[in-house]
Amino acid sequence: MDYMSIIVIILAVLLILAAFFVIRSKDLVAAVVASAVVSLISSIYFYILQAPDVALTEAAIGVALTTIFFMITIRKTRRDEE
Amino acid sequence: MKIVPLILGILFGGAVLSYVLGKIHVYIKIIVSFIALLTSGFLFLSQYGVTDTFSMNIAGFDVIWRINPLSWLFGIMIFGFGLMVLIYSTAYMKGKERIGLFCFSLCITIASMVGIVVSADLLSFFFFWEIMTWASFLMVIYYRYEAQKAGIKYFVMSAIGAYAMLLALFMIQAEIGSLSFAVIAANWSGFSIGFQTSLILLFLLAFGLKAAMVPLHTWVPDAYSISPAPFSALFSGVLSKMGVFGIIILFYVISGGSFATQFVTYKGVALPGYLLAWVGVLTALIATIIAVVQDDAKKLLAYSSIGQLGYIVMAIGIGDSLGMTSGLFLAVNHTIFKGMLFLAIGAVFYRTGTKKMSELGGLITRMPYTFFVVLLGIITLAGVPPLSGYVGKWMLYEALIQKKLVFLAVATFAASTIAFLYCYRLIYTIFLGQRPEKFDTIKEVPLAMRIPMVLLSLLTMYLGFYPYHLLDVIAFAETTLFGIEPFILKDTVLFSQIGGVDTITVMSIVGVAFVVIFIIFNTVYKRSRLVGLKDIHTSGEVPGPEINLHFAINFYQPFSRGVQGVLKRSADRAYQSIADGLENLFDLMRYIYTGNGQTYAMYVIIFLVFLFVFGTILI
Amino acid sequence: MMFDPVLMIALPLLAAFLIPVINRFSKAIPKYIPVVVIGFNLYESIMLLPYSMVKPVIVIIAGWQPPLGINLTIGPLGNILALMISLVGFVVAIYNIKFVTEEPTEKYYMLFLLIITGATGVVLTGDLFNMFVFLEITSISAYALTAFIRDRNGAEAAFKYLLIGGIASTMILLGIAIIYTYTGTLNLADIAQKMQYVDPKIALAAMVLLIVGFGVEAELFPLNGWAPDAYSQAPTPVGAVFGGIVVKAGVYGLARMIYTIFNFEGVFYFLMIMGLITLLMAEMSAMRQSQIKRMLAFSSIGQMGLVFIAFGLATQRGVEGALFQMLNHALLKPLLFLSAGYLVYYSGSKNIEDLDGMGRRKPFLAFFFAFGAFAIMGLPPLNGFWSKMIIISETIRNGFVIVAAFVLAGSVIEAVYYLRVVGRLYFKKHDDNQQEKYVHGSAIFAMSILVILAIVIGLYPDLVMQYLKPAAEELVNKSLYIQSVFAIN
Amino acid sequence: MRKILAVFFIGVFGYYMLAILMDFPFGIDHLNPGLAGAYLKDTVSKTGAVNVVTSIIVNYRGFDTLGEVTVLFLAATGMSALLYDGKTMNRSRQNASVIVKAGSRLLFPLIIILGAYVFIHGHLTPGGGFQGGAIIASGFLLMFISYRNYHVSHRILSNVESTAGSVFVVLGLLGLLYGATFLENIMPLGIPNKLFSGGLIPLIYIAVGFKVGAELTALLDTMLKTVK
Amino acid sequence: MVYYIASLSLILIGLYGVLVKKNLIKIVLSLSLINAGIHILLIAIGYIDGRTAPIFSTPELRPEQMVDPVPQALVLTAIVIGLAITALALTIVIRLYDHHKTLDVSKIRELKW
Repeated sequence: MDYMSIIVIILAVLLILAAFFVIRSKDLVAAVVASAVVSLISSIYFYILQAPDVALTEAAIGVALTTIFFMITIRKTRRDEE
Repeated sequence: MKIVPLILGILFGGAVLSYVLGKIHVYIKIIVSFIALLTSGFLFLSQYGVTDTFSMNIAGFDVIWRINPLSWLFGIMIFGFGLMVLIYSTAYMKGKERIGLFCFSLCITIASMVGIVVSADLLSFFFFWEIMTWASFLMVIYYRYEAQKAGIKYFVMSAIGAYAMLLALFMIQAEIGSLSFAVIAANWSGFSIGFQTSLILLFLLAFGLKAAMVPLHTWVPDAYSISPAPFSALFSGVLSKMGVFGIIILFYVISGGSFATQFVTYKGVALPGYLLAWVGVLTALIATIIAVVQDDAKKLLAYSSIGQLGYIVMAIGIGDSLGMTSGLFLAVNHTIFKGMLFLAIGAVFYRTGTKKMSELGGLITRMPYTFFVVLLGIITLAGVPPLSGYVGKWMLYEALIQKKLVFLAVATFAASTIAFLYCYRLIYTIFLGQRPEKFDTIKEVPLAMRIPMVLLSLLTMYLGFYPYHLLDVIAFAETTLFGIEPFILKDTVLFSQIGGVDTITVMSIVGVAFVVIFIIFNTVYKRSRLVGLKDIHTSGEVPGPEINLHFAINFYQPFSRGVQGVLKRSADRAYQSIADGLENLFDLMRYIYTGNGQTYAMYVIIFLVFLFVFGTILI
Repeated sequence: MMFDPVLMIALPLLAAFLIPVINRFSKAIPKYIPVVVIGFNLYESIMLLPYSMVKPVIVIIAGWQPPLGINLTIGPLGNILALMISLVGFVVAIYNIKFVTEEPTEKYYMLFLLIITGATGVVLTGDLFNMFVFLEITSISAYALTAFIRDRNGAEAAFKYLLIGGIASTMILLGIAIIYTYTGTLNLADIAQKMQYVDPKIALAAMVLLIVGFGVEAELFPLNGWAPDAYSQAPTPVGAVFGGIVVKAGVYGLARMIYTIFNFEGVFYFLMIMGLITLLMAEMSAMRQSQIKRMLAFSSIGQMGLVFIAFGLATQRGVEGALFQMLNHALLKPLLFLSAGYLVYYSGSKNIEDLDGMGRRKPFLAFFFAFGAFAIMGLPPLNGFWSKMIIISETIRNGFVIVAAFVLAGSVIEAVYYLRVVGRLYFKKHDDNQQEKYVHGSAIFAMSILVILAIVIGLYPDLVMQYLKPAAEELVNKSLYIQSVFAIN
Repeated sequence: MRKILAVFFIGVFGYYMLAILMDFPFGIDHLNPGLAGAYLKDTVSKTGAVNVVTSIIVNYRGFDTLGEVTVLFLAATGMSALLYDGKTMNRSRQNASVIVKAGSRLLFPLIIILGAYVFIHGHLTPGGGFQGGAIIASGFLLMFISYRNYHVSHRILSNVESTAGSVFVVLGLLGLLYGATFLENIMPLGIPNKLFSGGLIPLIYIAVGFKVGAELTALLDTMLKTVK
Repeated sequence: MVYYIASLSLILIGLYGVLVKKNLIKIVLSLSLINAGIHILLIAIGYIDGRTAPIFSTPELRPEQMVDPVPQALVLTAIVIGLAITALALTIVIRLYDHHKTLDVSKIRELKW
């Protein structure tokens, strides 16, 4: 168990928790933020897995743009889950 | 150039050409159809006894066409009758709408029937069979608005029959790898009994539909009565014979006539044939009974057709030389007289605009030609001398008696007797009795309509007196195709094992007697008094305007009451309820499409898991 | 003269990219661009036929030999399907010219071009991931087109389609991941070659994922929930494109996976059973539909069921029949959709009940619809007859009499519901108080092309059968395909 | 009911997937039979790019990238078609605070330059057209958020989009023109690790960068501008 | 191994969300979760212990020291495709909300049977 794999495991736990939060949260904005966290963690994963290109893409697209899209959509519809 | 594709090409090409060119002028359409029919007809006529085989491979299927004596016989029927119908319709359809469609589907129907008879493999048989179905469907729906139900019923039932045939023919192909009649005939006896039985049943479903066997006859009255009169004639005259032709093909050509050795026999008749004969006679009985109570003249004729086809089917089922000969003879005969009757009733309809017999009456003086045609027609139908019906019936009874098929003979006799009732109804209610005032001014139909009727009447007389040419052709077909010992002919005498008849003698005596009695009735005993329509006894009832006491209403009332029980249980209604039930069942199925996208997504996952699990089990 | 086949994809893309610019200059030109570009595709795929029939045409892209780079593998099968797609695309493009008035039209033409490009790419490419990309192009433009009429139901249909399509695309991606993991390659032929060394358990997983993924576009039974909604809510020409093109791309993908990449015997039986269920369910569901386009959608699913049954036979002739049926369906379903589109337009309602008396008011349209209905029922001498014959004969020859019987029962149901509509068109009286609207010549022309082809193929089926034989061989005999791809090395 | 079904089937599915993944140990070398080895070995000498991922994306699998660009283009087209209302809407939001405004004013050029840097150096460093394009779009996003009436001409965006896309295809077609294959490199490879190397790769990536940037900006703009 | 489990969990959680959650935006979010899971899975498949990113930034690097570049290229493409699908899906969601005034998928079922 080196230093790296502990980080990886912690990240994995966070990732799964965030994913759960995406599903469970009643507040859509919180869910979207959680999904941004998922993207962020996967971006870190990509970096750890020696894929800087993908990490950069995921950071720019997954974390930033997709989240913004969701936010705009929520603004235009409704925030709470019925 | 092979002759058969040429004939078919002329026919189909002529049909299409007449449709296209007919847009220019209606006469061009008719002329083109005539030319096509005549040229191909003469080409066909010249092929008597010539076996000119044409084969090709299309989409991986072998297609074989040829003309053999049997197809020549049926082909001449088709051509001759088709020509009559075409002549008749030039006058009948004049000024009507959609003549283009009428002419087109008439020509296509004729062409496809020719295609059926020249086919020597089941695939092209099926091909032309389907073309015939849709072409005739176009005719059934000619009078659009009223015809929808009849049309759809006809089409769907035909489709079921056709698909049954399709199943059977590909079962054969899967078994022996070929669809050619010759190959099938050579291999038929190698099939297991169960396989043979299923094939026979499937084919009979298809052919029985067109040949109007009970209980597959339910489309017939509707379709016959709703289509235009010339086409009703064609329907009854030749289209129904295609079913008969198919049964002959099944029983004696593709099976190689091997039923007698394959199945149990009863009194020398193989089981399938015996059962078929019973179906035929039941058809005749039931249809005849129903025909008697009809008020619509065309429906009456339709039921009468069903009944007559029953005899033919029975004769083919018995199927030795006498049976076959009588079957084929009756078929030709039926074509002629049913054609006459339909054309004549069409003529009445043409002038009066009604098919209801209760609204007609006393037309004898207004339409004498038509009356005589109907008279000759019913005489032939009844099978009494001096016309050709007698010869066919005689051979049929001979065949039954010779085989000692007592019950069949009795039933046939009963059916023939009941047939007199509707014959009488037909002629009496239309042509005799009192004439409604509104028909006082009608005239005889135009020449073009009279010609075919008269020609057919002359033909039936000729065949009555001198059936030997036709019998020769039939005998030729039988010997070359089925290997059946031909029926014995000596000069002008027909011989069976139990007796013989000299047609000329019988016909002449009866004919002379008929003429003599006719003259006596018209001169010496002419004491009848014309009675007005209103001048009737009401037997104590007060005639109100709501009760139309025309004599033809409730014409055979006691009889109708007697057979009410039979009529109540209609096969048609049974089919209808089955169809409704099935439709409701099918309707349940679409509830699987719930409209919820998530449910669909769930299906996807369930399907995925299902595949995983079963795949893993199967590996 | 034959051009480089890659232009069949590059040119439509270029055209689609340029349409917004062109639209600035003239609003009229974009309508004709799809006609020209897809016309070029049609020409090109016809010109390719003599070459691809002899030996698959391998088009190298970016100068790299097959396993390394992406390449187009235009075998007989791909070529025929490309021909089919461009033909339908061409006809629909002509039809579009006057029919599409829904703004923003230039966007419509862009999406339309791209849906056809995507489908062409799917059938031409020789690379699994590239196939996925093109399938995504097809399906994303399909989603957008489904909702193109921005009404209530369009959005609903599009969302359902997108939901199922999205799941399908993830499944395909997962399948590709598994395949790449175990074979280390993405070229179809290379995968096919290396797949035999892969543990069957894993191959099965990949295959299942890919079947589900392509099955959604191919309208395999439980995966086809999107189809009726999308067909009925999309603009009519798009419905024709779904039936004629999108589905074909899905079926091609499915067949390619099952026949070329994997070798499981059992999957063919499975495909046949699923095909039969697809057919029966669809025909039963179509029976009492009240909307004409929805009914046509179910009929389309049913036809695909027939195709699956034929593919499930896994014999040369069975595959020929399947391809023939696909071709016929590609000709006839657009015909039905296009004529139904105008019928709906004139009657102002999507319901079958409101089509009463159209036979008299719009004889041409009603004729086209009736013609399509009769042809699809398989009446001779029209083209549907032969494919049905081949499939049924082959089914029975392989001993599946029951399957054939059910197929025929399905055909009877089909006849019933088509006749009901045709009956409505012709047999019902209707008061002619609506003002007459003109049927555009371009639409009539487009539909006439399909009618003429249907008759020609019906009268002379060997015209196409000669091309279908090598195409079927390409599927059935997979070593042929693999060798031809690597022969250029 | 739906939940139970879903959990059950997803569980079975997960079990199968896990069983498959367990067969494939994590992190071992499996390059030998595949393409990857070939790519790694030949990339620098044959394409001139040092970033193997970029060379795969733009060169070896350039066709995929063309498709990918098309997909994005499609999304932009589809969105604008679906959100089309026949009239342009203004974004109805308040302006951001002055600090944000000033900050974004300051950052905007930097972000644009960063994006340009990322896509121009795609063949040398991690990053490329998509990343660069996304970065540029986020720069615009910043401006959209801060300034209520910040206006990017749709005409310009779509012109950029169209031109860049066409340039991609035309660059591919140039290969055909020069007698090579579609998308084949027809330019000198240059010295690896220099900016002007990799033949067509930087050119294509620049086109892709412009296109993606314009498309994503257009996407954002359309979404922000629609009704409500 | 952790990566596999993490990515698989993402996929399964996403699938659960797609199948069970009634909110349209949640469904789209779940779809993007599935995608993220698959992306991690692909990259993890391409990873080889102790190797570096496939960029020859210095001439000393040898091909034998690098991870598999192909999955990275695929994931790049897949991310963009995922973005496109998400964007389009959200557009459709906005449209649906305009018309139906609800985000409940089970209430949006006018097209059925």
